Amino acid sequence: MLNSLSVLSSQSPVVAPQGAGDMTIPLILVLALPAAGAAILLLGGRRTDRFGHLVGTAAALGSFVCALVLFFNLLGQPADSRAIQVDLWTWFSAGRWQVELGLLYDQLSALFLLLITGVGSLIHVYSIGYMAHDDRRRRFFAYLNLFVAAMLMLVLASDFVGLFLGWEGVGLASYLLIGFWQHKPTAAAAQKKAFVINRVGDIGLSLGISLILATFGTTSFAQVSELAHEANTGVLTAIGLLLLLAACGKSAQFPLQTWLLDAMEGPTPVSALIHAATMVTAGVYLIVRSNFIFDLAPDARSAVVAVGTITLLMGAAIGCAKDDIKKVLAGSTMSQIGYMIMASGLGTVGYAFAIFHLLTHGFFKANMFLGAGSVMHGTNDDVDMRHYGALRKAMPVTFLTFAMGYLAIIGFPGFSGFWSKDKIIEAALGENLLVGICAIIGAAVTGFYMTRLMLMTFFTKPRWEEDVHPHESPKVMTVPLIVLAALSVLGGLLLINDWIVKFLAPVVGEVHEHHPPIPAVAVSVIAVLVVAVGVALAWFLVGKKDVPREAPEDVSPFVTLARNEFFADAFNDEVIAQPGLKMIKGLHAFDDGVVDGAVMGGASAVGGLAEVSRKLQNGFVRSYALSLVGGAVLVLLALLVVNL
Amino acid sequence: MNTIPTPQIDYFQVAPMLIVLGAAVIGVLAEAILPRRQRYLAQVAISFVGLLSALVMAVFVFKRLDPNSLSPKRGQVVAMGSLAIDGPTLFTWALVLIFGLLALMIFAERHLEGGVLAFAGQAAAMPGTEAEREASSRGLEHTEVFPLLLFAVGGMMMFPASTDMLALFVALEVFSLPLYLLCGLARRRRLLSQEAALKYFLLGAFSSAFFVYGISLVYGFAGSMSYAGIAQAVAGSSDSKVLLYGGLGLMVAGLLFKVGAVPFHNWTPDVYQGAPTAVTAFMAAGTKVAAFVALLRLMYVAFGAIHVNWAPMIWIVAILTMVIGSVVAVAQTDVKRLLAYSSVAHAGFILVGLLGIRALGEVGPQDADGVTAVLFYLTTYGFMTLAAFTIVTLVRDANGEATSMKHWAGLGKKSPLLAGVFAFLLLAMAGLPLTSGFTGKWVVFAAAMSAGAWPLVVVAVLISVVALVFYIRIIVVMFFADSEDNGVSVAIPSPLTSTVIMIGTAVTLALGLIPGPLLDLLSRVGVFIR
Amino acid sequence: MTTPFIALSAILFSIGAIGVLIRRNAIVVFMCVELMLNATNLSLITFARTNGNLEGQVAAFFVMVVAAAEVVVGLAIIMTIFRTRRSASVDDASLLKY
Amino acid sequence: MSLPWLTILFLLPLLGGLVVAILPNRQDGSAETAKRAALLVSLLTLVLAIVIAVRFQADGGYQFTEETMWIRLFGAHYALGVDGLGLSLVVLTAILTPVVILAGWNDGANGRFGERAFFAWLLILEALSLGVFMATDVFLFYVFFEATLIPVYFLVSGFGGPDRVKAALKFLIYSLAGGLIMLAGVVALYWQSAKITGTPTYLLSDLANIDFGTSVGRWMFVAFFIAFAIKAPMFPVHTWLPDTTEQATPGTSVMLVSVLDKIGTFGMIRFCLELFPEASRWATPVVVVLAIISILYGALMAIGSKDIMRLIAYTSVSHFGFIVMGIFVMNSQGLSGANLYMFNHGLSTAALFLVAGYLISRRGSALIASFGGVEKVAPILAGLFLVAGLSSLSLPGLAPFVSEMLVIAGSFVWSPWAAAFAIPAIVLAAIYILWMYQRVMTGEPGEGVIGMPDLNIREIAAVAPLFLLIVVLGFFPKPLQDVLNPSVDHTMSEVHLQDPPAKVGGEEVK
Repeated sequence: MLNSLSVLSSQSPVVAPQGAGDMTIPLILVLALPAAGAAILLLGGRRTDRFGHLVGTAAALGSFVCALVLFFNLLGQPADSRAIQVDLWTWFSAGRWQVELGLLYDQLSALFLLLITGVGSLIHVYSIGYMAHDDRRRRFFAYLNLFVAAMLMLVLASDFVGLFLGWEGVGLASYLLIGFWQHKPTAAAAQKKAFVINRVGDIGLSLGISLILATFGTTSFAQVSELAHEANTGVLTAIGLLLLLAACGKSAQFPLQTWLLDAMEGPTPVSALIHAATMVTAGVYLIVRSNFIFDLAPDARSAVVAVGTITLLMGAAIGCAKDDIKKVLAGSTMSQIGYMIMASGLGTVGYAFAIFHLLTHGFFKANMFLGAGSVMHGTNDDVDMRHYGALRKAMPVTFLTFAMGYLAIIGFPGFSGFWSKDKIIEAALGENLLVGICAIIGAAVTGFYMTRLMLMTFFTKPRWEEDVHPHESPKVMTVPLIVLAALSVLGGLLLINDWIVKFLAPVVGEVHEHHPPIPAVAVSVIAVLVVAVGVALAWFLVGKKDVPREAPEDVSPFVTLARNEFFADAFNDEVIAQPGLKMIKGLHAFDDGVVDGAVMGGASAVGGLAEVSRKLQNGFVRSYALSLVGGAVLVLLALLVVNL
Repeated sequence: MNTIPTPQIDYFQVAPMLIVLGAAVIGVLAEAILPRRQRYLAQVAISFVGLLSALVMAVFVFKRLDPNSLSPKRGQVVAMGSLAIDGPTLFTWALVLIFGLLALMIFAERHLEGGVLAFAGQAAAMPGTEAEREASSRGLEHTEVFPLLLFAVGGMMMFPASTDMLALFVALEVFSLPLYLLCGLARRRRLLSQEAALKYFLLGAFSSAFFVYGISLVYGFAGSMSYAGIAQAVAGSSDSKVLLYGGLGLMVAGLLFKVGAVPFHNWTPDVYQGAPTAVTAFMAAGTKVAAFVALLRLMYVAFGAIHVNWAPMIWIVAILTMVIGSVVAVAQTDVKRLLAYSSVAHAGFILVGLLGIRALGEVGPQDADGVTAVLFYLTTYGFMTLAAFTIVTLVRDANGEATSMKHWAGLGKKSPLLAGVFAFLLLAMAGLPLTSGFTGKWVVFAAAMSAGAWPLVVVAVLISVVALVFYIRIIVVMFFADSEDNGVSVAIPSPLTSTVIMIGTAVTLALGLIPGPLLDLLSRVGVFIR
Repeated sequence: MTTPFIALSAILFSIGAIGVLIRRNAIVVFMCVELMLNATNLSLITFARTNGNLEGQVAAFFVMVVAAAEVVVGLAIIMTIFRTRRSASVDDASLLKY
Repeated sequence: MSLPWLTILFLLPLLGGLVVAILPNRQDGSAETAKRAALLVSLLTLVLAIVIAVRFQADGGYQFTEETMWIRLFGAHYALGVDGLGLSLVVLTAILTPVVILAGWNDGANGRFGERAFFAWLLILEALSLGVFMATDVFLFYVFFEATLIPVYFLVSGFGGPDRVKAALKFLIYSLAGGLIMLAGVVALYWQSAKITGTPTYLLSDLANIDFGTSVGRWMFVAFFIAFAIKAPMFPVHTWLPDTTEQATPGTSVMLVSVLDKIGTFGMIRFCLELFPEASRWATPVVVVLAIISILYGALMAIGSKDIMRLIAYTSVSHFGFIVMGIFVMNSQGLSGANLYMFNHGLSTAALFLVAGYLISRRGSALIASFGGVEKVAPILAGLFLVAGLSSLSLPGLAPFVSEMLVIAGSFVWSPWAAAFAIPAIVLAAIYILWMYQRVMTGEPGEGVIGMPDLNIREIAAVAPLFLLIVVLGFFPKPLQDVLNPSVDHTMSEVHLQDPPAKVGGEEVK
């Protein structure tokens, strides 16, 4: 059924950047500032403890300023010559292959740059307050800067290998930050899990790059996009599937989704920045960036859509069942990224909307995560929503900003999420009815779980522990919340006059004819109604009842399934980890016994033979004489048998 | 039937041998004439002068060979066709004489036994009796060992030079008989020494009987005792060759006994262990050289034409020798005995080199052929084994030499220099590069491979791995085993012994680093005259 | 014909060899070796006859001389052993082994 | 070019080592003088190596060549020379030796022999290793190849863990067994070169022009390959490596794994490929399969290792699998990746061994289970450990990434299946490194870890150059590639190989 996706645009745009000219320095600075920040803070060690957070924040802000300079410069250029490139140096070469390390700044990167540095800066500011009491704050900022630098590398790279550099850089930063509180065994386990599962995705990226190299002899976006139509569809499909695997790992898509919920072990600003707003959307970026491949590989796109659809439902379901506020948000993130992935799988009609949703999601999800952080900050770092309740009075700013995010995510008309999600549902319905229906169901479920979260946290009766005294967070934390809340509300402005679609068209291609089967207005109405049903359901199931402090055990199998994240971890453990460890144990036995044993056994055999044969030397002359006679006979036989 | 002609002997050519035998006779006379106290000095002097002048003489003779000419006749057959004075002979002579000189030095060592020789004070006195104690307290010595050494050296010179089966037999006995006696003359552990002598003697005599019976059969086939005659008969005759192969087999058995090849090797460990260490050192180096060159000459000159026919037999023996020698050595716990097994294993490797025989036309003037290979290997092995056994004489406890391996534990701490040198020699025996052992191995392998015997080389290579194990075991014991205080110490010898160790080690190193000149020399002169 | 002589010599040689293998007394063992040498002498002389030259006969003399020399050395060794151990059995001299 | 640069480079550490061995201890019995002398010698050697590297012109051929007849009968020469590959490994050796000396400043104290011996052996080992990489004569190479075993043997069995004597013996036997098998091949080279050209020769330049014929060439290839496979080490002849590194001091392990084991892969390129091109192509499928097994097997074994040093050893088995695969996939990408990998692996494994060594020396145990929470008490140590580990798992931005990427892509060109089978190793690598990090560094510090001091200046200074290089070469491997790639091209032409053309965009891409 998914195969009915059509190739809408036979010719994807070619990436044809120009020299960077004046913009070379800002372009390099945008990346270099956070990188330098990270280096200074890491190498400076304890000497930089006192002002480390300031250096880190300044680096992020400086980077943001550069991004703005670049963006306005870009807006000043004609639409078809907005892409610029800085070639730094030849990274490596072999035979005919040559991989350049370069920065490509075009419309797509521009938006990402703003999101990363903008939201990134806000989160830096927020973290000054959030991490104020952590004696390793300097290191935290170092890692944050490292993350920003890597993420910028990811979206600025001018070729796939450069992208891989950023890709793994953000993975490393994510690893370091998830496990920032390493003394917690859960955090340590989560960080490793995140990295390892991401590595599974990297298999896709590594092999994808290999296949690209083998096919095109180059990995630069410019050259590959130029040559892509010459390659045969099978190869392109393979590349597409491999890239999808990579995207699944980084963006926590089915079947590599399990790490994201565990990643909530990291400090909340990390969850906001990395595991909501930016890094986890890298998969979407990868697919959109590789549009020249996916456009020519409809089968690969079908797979992308399928993965996105499955994940959006899965994430939503998990969001409904969790009591941990961050995990609900994480499930939600999975689900929302599912939307984006699905949209990007739709091809040219979807790319722009995928990015649009990515941006709005970046705003409102960061907002909500930071809000959740603020809540935790006020409740002794408790994350269990069953221990909250009625916090709206204790933390009015947090509540109000969170509410903006809430309205945005459920798609309340007028809020940013409404516009972006609506467009995706519309596009999905246009391409495939089933996918569209799934998207609509997802929207309803979103309405349910987000309402549940709102109710359990800010409404209903207080269920705090004795010693918890909820209080509002300091200004340094609330100001970023307010800014993000404003963005969550206003993000939809980007769609005015289809601005974002037109803006991105030179990169992702333009849809010329698009006739949705159902009128757009009808889709919006349906979506809003469905969400309303979800919200109402939550109101009746959660808002009208008392929320028990302990999670009830006697729940339906469906809830159990969702609570346990569809038993994906159990599956991985039972099917991969445990047998794997058993096999490794077996291998060790094999190594000691068979591989080493063969050689060592040979050695002892020689030793044994030596012991036996030395007994032949029994000290009796007459037996020596016998051996002498035997020798003579042997010699004679050898001579006579051979010769006569 | 015919008249017996007056023997024509070119005395200049055989002078080195005659000098040694003459010195030996003088030594016997000196033993009879001189008072006991003067004998030691006189005997050492006679032997030294004899050996040295023989060596000088050998060099003179060698010069006359004109080794630089590439003409086929390098050397000549003298003494009525019974001795060949050619490149290999003279090289062997020089070698045997040098080994003789080195052996003389360790024979003459008196520091280790408190001012007397390491030989029995009075062989006739029974062990553990009053007579023995008295002989000991009076400081009696058997200075007869020096003439015996000279006789053995003389025999060893004649053996490889023989181009006549009768001369070969006589030479064999001339060098064997003194050795039988020397083996039984240890000052300490006399029971073992006597037993060694008995075993060596009985088995030696037994093998001589085979050898001489083989001679008679070959003579029956060829109608001549001389190699030239045999070669002619072998190449020409179309008679039944049962006599030939029977005789060849028995002769080879006798010679293989002398070189200690399996399964004729059983005497080697027992005799090497029981004999006075100085004698063992000399036997290991000298006998091997003399016997191998004799074997080489016999096989190449007399039976060279049928080398394809006898090669399989040597293959079998070579493999057996390498395998048994190396494998059994692994289980040894006595250093001397271990070195004896190592000597067996080395005999196997030399046999591999022996198989480097190729048809005459195939061997280029600069090729590593069997003769070059074997001569080179013998040189390297002789020096290292002499030095190694000499070192054994220095590790002592209250009962004399402490040869049990557990006594060697921690030697690296007690005497790093000695242990280091010994380790170096062991590594050389194992064939590690930068030692002569490696070059030696390489050259025998190259010779065998060039003759197409590559499977044998592969076997040899694999066996070498086993051989490594036991050499390294000694190193481990010396350097890495903890020694309880077992009263073992390293004796400080006189310069005589030190010199031997030094020379042996230096040659081992030198031939590892710059073997080129010697190899070039050997490849030029290493051709038997026929 | 000479075959019987050769056969005889072979038989003598074998008897000697077997004697070495089965007799314990060192002296007897040694005598067996002498028997083998004499078998050799017989064959040498026979072959000298067949071949029509003197070398074999000369060789026989040499073998005799060598045998005599061996006796000297051998008896000396056997004597010392006998004196120490009060036994001339070759099987008793088996301290050196393995 | 009158100075015999390479001979000087070889003699400097050799004589230095001998001098260090005989320098007297100070009056208080410390070997400080000797240690400083050793460091000085190694630094001088490094300077000399750098001078040579600077003067080197990357043109694919051998430079600084010296050639003197050594043993005429064998056709053996004292012939030295470096091409890009040789030079890179020479420089690697020269870099690592001072690092090891400084990092292992006190490692010699508890050995069987004095401290002086430790440093003297190290320098001698450096000299011989340099010799191996500089020899352009097979016989000379073989001599150096075997000679390196002696210093290593004494370093392992003299200094390190309680079972070191046994481990050293195992190492020695394995290596010598390989060496002897190779000896058969070396002798066969003599035989064949004498037979084919009339005069025996061991000069690489002469041998490369000889066509040995199919069956002989293959046999000789096998003889050489087995030796190099043991050295490298590859499955199934790898078991000596974990045993050895478990017992040896970290410095020794570095010299062993980062330098000496490279001889194996170096030899595969220099001898297997260049001398026996036909046989190499013939053997490729088998070798690649073995390499893939090594890659996965090493990684899996590393995951299950309980001892840090053993774990690192198994990671090397895996990495060497990659190198070998790169060599035998027969295209310039794989080969270039393999060449680069040899250098980078040297750096990253050295860093890992040395930092792990710091860690172990503080705890007195190498068992992973005896650690936990180190990060909290010794953050610098933990940080360096992590970076070293990340470079071992080929994180982009660190040196080994480029090489691993090239090897994978190169093998992909040869056969997508090869790459597909090898690729799970990148996940396994993440598991073995990060799981180890998790168990050792994270959590609350336990007994024996509390109070553990962080790294001191000397320790940081020793490994700092490694980390610097790892990062710099991660982003800018060009200088190294400029040296290596011409020799890759040279090797490719020796093997008569050309890269398959790109499937798309037929014209030369830049």
